Amino acid sequence: MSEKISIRMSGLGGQGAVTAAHILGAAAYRDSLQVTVNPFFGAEKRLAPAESYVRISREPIFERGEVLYPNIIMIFHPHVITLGKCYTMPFFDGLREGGTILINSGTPLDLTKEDRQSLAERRAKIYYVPATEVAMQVSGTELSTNIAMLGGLYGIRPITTMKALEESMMERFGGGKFVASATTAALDDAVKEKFGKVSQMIEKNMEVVRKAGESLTEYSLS
Amino acid sequence: MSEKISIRMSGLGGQGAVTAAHILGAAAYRDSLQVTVNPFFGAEKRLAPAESYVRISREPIFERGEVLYPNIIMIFHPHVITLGKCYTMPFFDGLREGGTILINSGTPLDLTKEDRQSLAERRAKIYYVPATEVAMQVSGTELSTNIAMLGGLYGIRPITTMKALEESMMERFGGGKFVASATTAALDDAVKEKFGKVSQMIEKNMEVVRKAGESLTEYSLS
Amino acid sequence: MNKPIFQISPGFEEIMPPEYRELVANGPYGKGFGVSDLGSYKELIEEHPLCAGCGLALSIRLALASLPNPGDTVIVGSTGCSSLVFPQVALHNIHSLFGNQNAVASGLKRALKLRFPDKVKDVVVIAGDGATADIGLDMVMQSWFRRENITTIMLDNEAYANTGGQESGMSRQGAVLNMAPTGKKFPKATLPEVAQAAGCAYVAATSPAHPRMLEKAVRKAVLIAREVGPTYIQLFSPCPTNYKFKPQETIPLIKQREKEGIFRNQEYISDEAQRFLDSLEEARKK
Amino acid sequence: MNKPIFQISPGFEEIMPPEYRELVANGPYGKGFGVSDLGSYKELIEEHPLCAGCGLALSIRLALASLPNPGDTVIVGSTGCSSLVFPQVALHNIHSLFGNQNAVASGLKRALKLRFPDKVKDVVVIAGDGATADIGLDMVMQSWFRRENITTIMLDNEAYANTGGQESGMSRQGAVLNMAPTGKKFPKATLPEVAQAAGCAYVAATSPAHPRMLEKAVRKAVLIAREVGPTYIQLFSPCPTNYKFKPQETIPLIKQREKEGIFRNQEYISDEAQRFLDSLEEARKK
Amino acid sequence: MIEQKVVNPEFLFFTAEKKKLFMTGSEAVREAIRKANVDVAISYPITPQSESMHLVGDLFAEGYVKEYFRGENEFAVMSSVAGAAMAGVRVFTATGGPGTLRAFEVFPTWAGARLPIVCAFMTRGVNSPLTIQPDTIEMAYLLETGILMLHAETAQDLHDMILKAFIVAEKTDVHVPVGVFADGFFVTHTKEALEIPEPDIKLPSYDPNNSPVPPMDMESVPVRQMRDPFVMKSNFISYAAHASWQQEVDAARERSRKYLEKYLGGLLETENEDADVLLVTSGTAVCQSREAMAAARAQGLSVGLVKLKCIRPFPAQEIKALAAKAKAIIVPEFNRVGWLAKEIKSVIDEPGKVIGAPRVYGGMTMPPELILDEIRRVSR
Amino acid sequence: MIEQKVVNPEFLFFTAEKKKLFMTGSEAVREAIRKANVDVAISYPITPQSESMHLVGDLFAEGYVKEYFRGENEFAVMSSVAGAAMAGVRVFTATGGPGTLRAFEVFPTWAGARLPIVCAFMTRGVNSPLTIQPDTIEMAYLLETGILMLHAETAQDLHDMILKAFIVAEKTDVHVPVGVFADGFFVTHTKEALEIPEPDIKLPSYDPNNSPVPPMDMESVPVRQMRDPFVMKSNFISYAAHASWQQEVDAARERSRKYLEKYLGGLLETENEDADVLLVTSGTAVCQSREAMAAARAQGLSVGLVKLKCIRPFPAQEIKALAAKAKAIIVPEFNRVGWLAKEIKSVIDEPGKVIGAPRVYGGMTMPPELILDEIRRVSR
Amino acid sequence: MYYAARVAEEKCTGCKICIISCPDSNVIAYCETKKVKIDAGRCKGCGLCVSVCPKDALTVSQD
Amino acid sequence: MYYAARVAEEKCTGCKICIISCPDSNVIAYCETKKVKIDAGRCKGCGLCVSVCPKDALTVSQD
Ligand SMILES: Cc1ncc(C[n+]2csc(CCOP(=O)(O)OP(=O)(O)O)c2C)c(N)n1
Ligand SMILES: Cc1ncc(C[n+]2csc(CCOP(=O)(O)OP(=O)(O)O)c2C)c(N)n1
Ligand code: SF4
Ligand code: SF4
Ligand code: SF4
Ligand code: SF4
Ligand code: SF4
Ligand code: SF4
Ligand SMILES: [Mg+2]
Ligand SMILES: [Mg+2]
Repeated sequence: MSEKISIRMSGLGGQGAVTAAHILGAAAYRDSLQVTVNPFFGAEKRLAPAESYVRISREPIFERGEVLYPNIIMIFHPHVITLGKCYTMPFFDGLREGGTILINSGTPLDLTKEDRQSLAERRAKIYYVPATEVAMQVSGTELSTNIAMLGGLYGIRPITTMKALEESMMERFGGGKFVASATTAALDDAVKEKFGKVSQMIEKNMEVVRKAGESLTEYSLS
Repeated sequence: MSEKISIRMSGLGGQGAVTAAHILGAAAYRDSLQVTVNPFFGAEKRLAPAESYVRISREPIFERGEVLYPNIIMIFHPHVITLGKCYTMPFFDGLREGGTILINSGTPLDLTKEDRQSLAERRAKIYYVPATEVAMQVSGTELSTNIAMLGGLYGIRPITTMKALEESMMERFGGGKFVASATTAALDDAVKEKFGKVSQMIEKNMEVVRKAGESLTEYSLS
Repeated sequence: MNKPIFQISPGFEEIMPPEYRELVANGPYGKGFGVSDLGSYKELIEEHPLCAGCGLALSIRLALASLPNPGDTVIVGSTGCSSLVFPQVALHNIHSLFGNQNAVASGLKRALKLRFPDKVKDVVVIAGDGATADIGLDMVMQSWFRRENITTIMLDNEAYANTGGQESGMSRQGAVLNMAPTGKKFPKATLPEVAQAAGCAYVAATSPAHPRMLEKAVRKAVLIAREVGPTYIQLFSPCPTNYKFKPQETIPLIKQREKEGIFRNQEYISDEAQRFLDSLEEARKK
Repeated sequence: MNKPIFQISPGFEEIMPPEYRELVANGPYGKGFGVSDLGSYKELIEEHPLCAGCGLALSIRLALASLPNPGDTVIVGSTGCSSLVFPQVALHNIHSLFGNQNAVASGLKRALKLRFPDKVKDVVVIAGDGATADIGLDMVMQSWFRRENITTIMLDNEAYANTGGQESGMSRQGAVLNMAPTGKKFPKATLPEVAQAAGCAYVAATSPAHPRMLEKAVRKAVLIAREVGPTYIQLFSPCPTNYKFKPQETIPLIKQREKEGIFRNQEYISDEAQRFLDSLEEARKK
Repeated sequence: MIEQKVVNPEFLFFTAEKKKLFMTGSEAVREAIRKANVDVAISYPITPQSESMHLVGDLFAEGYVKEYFRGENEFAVMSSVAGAAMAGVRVFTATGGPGTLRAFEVFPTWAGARLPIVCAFMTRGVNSPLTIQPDTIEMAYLLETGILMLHAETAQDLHDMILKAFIVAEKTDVHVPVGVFADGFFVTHTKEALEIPEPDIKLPSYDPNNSPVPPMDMESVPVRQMRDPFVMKSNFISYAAHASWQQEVDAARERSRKYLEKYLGGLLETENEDADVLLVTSGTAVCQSREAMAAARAQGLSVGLVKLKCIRPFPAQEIKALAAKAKAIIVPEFNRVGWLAKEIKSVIDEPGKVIGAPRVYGGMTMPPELILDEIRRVSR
Repeated sequence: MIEQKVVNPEFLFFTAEKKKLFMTGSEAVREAIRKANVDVAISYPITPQSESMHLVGDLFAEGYVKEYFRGENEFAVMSSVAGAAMAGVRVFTATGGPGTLRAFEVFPTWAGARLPIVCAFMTRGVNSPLTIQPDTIEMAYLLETGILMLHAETAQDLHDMILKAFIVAEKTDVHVPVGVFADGFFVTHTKEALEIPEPDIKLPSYDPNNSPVPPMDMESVPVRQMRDPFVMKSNFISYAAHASWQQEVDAARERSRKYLEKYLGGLLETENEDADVLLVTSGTAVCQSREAMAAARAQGLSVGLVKLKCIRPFPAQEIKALAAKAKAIIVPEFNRVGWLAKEIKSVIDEPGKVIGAPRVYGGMTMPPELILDEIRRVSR
Repeated sequence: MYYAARVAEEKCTGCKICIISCPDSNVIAYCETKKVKIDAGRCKGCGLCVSVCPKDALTVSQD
Repeated sequence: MYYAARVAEEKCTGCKICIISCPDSNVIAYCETKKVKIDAGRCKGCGLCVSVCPKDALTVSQD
């Protein structure tokens, strides 16, 4: 990787944006990259806005807090944009020149003309991935939506090795020791319930990653 | 009066040093003098130290708080010195050149040699007045000890007119509106109980003042 | 609905949000609605951000639907899950600090009495178990000791839910929660008994599993608080998120607890309060 | 008296104040003294600055004389008249802030248990009615809810006495006091009932007019607190200074209140606590 | 209620005939509240404030105050006072020292909720060790809570400032709480001469309709209205709203300057301001400084005095200008930490001029002689 | 209890082999406490502190901490912690924002009672309006409470400072409480790389016999001993004792400098200290400043950084010396009031050099770009 | 894509129990047909109503 | 000059009630004579003991 990647993940409480950020960050850390992960939330409630920020680089990273000028924006739920359920507004403003947007949706959203125009000016790339659908299809639960979103991301740009990603998931779902908020812990339990064994779950998750990577559509701004 | 008089009254809770200061201050105020009165106490308990400070002058007075350099020290109870029940120590240190000390006692106290020497150097005058005895004899209650102490003071130096003093007492014991601490209020009630009418009480008190003035003994330091 | 506060100034109808217009046209103020009317009028809550399926949200919805006079009711809340609902509630309501709800309500009620001597202004406190039985207990009890004319409703989800599921004084003994890693060491606080000992004129414990019982309790509590003295209602509804059960299990779970005798619907009413209710009933009959 | 803490280092006997030497020679530590032994040993209090004749001072004196194990008892006090006594008491004792006594005691007791697992260290809270029933009520009750092994003694003089006689929650209804210029508007708080509802294993209300009853209550309370759970004692003794009666009327006044039924000596003991006392009695007999 | 004539504030402050009285600071509080047309007063005892609030209770009994009760602790009292203020009435309370600290969390919420509460703080030292004596340390803690802070030198100031505080606090473009500080004992318990208007007049009553935030009474729009709702929205708006709300409260405080100028006659007052040495202080440290200044001038030393009447908003510009001319600035304080010296140092160009002494704490008075020593030292 | 090897503090801090970990600030607190040999920890939930104290609870369940419970509110928790400390054990707790304010009255008593409590403050904004986001305003309030104050930039700092805090706090000649401050979310919830010693070693246990004030356990002389007795004597002695006690606590704080120097490697840390423009700040404003400094230097601007690790005692002399050489001093802060800028202005010779900006509050991060703007502005 | 409750009209007796058991306001409405109707846009699919319907007239499903 | 309680020895039966009713410690002592003795230096003359003595053996007076 040549320069710092700053990622903003915006979702709703319960969708696992915070977990996705942790998995991605830990994977990068395993690949010996410099990394910080910041979750950010107000009321920790299902469907309330939840954002998470990941910064990855080969150089030391000091900065923390919200990523105001992301290279990559991941949108876990259309409501983030359509209902303004996010911490950053106007939503696309900070996206860097040549940045990437990844949206969980099967079909393109109706972006405003202004948004489309300004994104085009910045030579932004927009991708859609039906993450919830993929999660349902492959692992049988929409709770893997966040993993599918990571799959979409890796489909666009493999931020870490697959091995690191898999190990990071293992660490996250394997031990009992991971520190998560109560809401997250409750969802973790629900996820684990779905699968008999952790290994089985990781396997499914890696399949979700692959499948999601294959289900990307690029959306033309012009 | 040519210059500022600063008086420190030291007594024990329940002896009325605070009340005496208020009466004296109000009398001076009636005589159109400048005056401030500061009571000072810690735990407001019977027999706990209680001090009160009166500053009287023809010129404006700004200063407040304890009188550190008094012209006059009034000691309402020997324990003030003998048991150190006071706010100022070493007790006589601040007395001004040529200052006056008035002690409630029938017989001279056993002052330390150092005290006697340093007081002599400052040309201090020491007076004794058996204030509690006078109070008992004249008004039949030791609760008038504070009035007797004022009597002793006026015997040494008539700080205000007698008329102002009498009116001030009238105001203090007459209305029901005087603001006093609970302990003081309780004692007030006890005092009032003693006398049928306020006027009778004031009359007795004025007699206490006169009698005390006559019962002074000067104590020679040499 | 004659109070000008509920009317939209002429000419402004268009620009008001549709929910607001609906509220004005079809809200519950001054209508004497109750729980049975739910589903047929525009309610006081306009969407809320609590977890989907939260029984505490249901408790609030039912409690608000049970208010005898929403048009003149001011709510005092406290920090906690419930405080996320109140910005969405079409009543004047206060959030001050975590736990000081009954002190705020005491000042509020007394001041409202001064300003509106001829009107009834109900002051209803709605707060979590942590706010009521832990951090705010002194102020809650003193408002009872002082016989303030306010109703206190505790939303008992058996945890500090909004901060991520810590043990509260209302958690059951043995419950393993955050900050109680080896299980809670002491029993659930007996607030209804304490309330009674502290001078409440009316005390009830019930749950959203019994909407009509809940409604009766709230109505009685608010009416009695107006004239007789402080009243207390405890609404039981464990937090699914933090106790990790499915929201749809909430009501079966409450009923199961009832069967096991772990939770008891209770009601206490002082003689004076009963006489007062009887007199209202008399008056109504005439 | 073998604990080195009670011995004067050899050679220093001369320079220690006589009161201290007397205490070492003739104090109550480890002697099993009680109220009946007063007058025949050097007491724990060395003069106190409370008002002459104050019944609260008598309550403290009797309570200290009733401690089953003064040599290993730590007192936690609070701001108020009583706090003026404690600097004069020959026990380790803490003054922290007004009203936080039971919270301080909770931390203290748990830490002492850690440090001295094989020793009994009694922690006894002694504080005013304002400290206990008003400003500190939350912390008092939570220590009960949490079942802390501490004894709480309230000195009920029916007022904030140390600040000059203001109405407290324990003042009687109608009492005209500072800050209650038109008379207190609500009844005396019913702390014994509240204590029982809050989980105390032993609750007693009595007064210094019954020194032996007081002694029994304190002994039971301290012993039960060691093993069973929190205990509460309320000692009634109105403040003569602020209620403006003569100190020597204190005891007749208390007895009169008893006759009128205004004050009631009460005792409540949980079954578990009773069984524990019985077992102690058994053991003693053997 | 007692019959009193409602007069306009300016008349009460400046025009009404005054009577001379000899009374304590606590009594001066009573006389202020007697004329302040207060609706609700809530009390909790603490030395040296108790007497003031006893006297306010007497006013309630006499019918000058409409509602009054004793709360259960200071945190609760300050919360109840907030509840009453939100209901749209004029409220008063007082506390000091440990009471101030016990209630601490509430003060920033008063400011944030734009409540025009007037609270008298009778300053006292704080634990540990326990003390009940004068000390202004609590002011250091309150500096950034968002309340306006006036500091009385005398009982006269205390009386006047309380009355004026209501009027400033309630201006629509201000509408924030005001703390009136008076040094315990030195002001509360000292008996001195005052000149105050007769008690048969009073301020106009508080009009909640002039409030920039509507009262919580279900009488005003919008119906869906919460005091303190921002974070609840959990999005960017909440941050922006929070930040801008803080700015608005700041701005409201700044807007109070013009009213403070008008009613107090300036945020500070000077005497011999062109002197070489300036004594700059507030509260009863001013009284002591006056004595020291008189003595020093009698000895031919060039000494002036700057009395700060208002600590928040801070008269930074005024002080900066005065400091520029002086050779040395002595800041006597009744506390250990020297918060006022720090304030002053941080707003002037040459903080090296500031002498943060004498500092007296622990309960004793500040002998003018100590100030004189400093004057002599710097005048050498 | 879990078996761990007791090592001497210097070994643990400087010599012990370190392992790399990727974790949050909250987890870093757990790892510090795991090795801190804590006897009693008491908790009360508040965002963003809760997770730390959950984790400390887990340590209790695992046997690393001997006693742990949830208190009823922060005032009570801080009181219980004081009670435990007086009994002669090592205690830990944490809070933040409103929790800090709720407990406010207790902090000066910790200092006054010479209790070596270590408390982590996870800073957050305070009401009204309610916010749960990062803001360092509570530090402004705590400056004069008498506790030592360390401010962590990163999770690494937080971990290290907590462990070192115990050792400094417990020195006989110091023996005062230490607050370790970390910016909520920015440190507590951020996951980053740390290097920390293995968990099989721990600090020596607290020895109450080294305390300058004996524990309350009826095991040490004198028998007649009260914590906090002074005012009770009600006489001159009480004043003198009170004043001199305050001086002694002050002095104890000053005496901590030598230990802080030793363990923290200085109260502050500099980078390019001879630059024209110095960024002087603490906490996560330092991280943001590092980014800004890097960007500015890349653009050829002369910028240095002063990271303040310790706010109390304040490194006044060090800052004064550094400031003398700089042309401008930029103080970025995460609060509205700018308490750090004020501190700095009050100790340097030319406060006019200080730029109290950017200030961010309301919950958002401080974009390094804003700091860069200030650098550019002053470098012009 | 999102879950919501649906009514099997034929089973519903209009007893309103579901209405008063839904944690969200104005989701289930009572119709003139004496049956209930669910606003799928507001329904959060939590299933509380399902757990109380005495007639098993409710289910939660994805649209 | 100061008030203190005094015992009329002939009346005193040594019942100790006064001892346990005195608010001050070590003022009233129990003697070998099975009567009580008052330390006038410590006695505050409050009269509490007087109010409880069943034998009217106590009085408060000035020395
Ligand atoms: C003084 C203070 N301490 C702690 C908090 C953090 N806090 C906010 S809500 C909450 C829990 C509320 O619990 P509860 O009252 O039971 O309501 P719930 O969230 O369970 O509905 C806590 C601990 C705070 N806001 N203020
Ligand atoms: C936070 C705080 N508020 C108020 C006070 C003032 N204060 C000290 S003692 C006291 C009254 C104590 O009353 P109580 O507990 O009944 O004890 P008593 O003096 O009656 O024995 C008060 C109000 C204080 N010290 N701290
Ligand atoms: S956390 Fe629990 S109580 Fe709070 S909204 Fe979610 S489900 Fe309801
Ligand atoms: S004020 Fe009352 S309670 Fe306090 S010491 Fe005096 S008599 Fe006793
Ligand atoms: S509960 Fe079932 S039967 Fe009753 S109204 Fe609802 S859907 Fe119809
Ligand atoms: S699923 Fe939940 S939200 Fe939807 S109607 Fe049923 S109870 Fe209401
Ligand atoms: S009470 Fe009376 S009879 Fe009994 S011991 Fe005392 S003096 Fe003697
Ligand atoms: S008069 Fe009072 S102090 Fe003296 S012995 Fe009797 S009870 Fe004790
Ligand atoms: Mg709860
Ligand atoms: Mg009392």
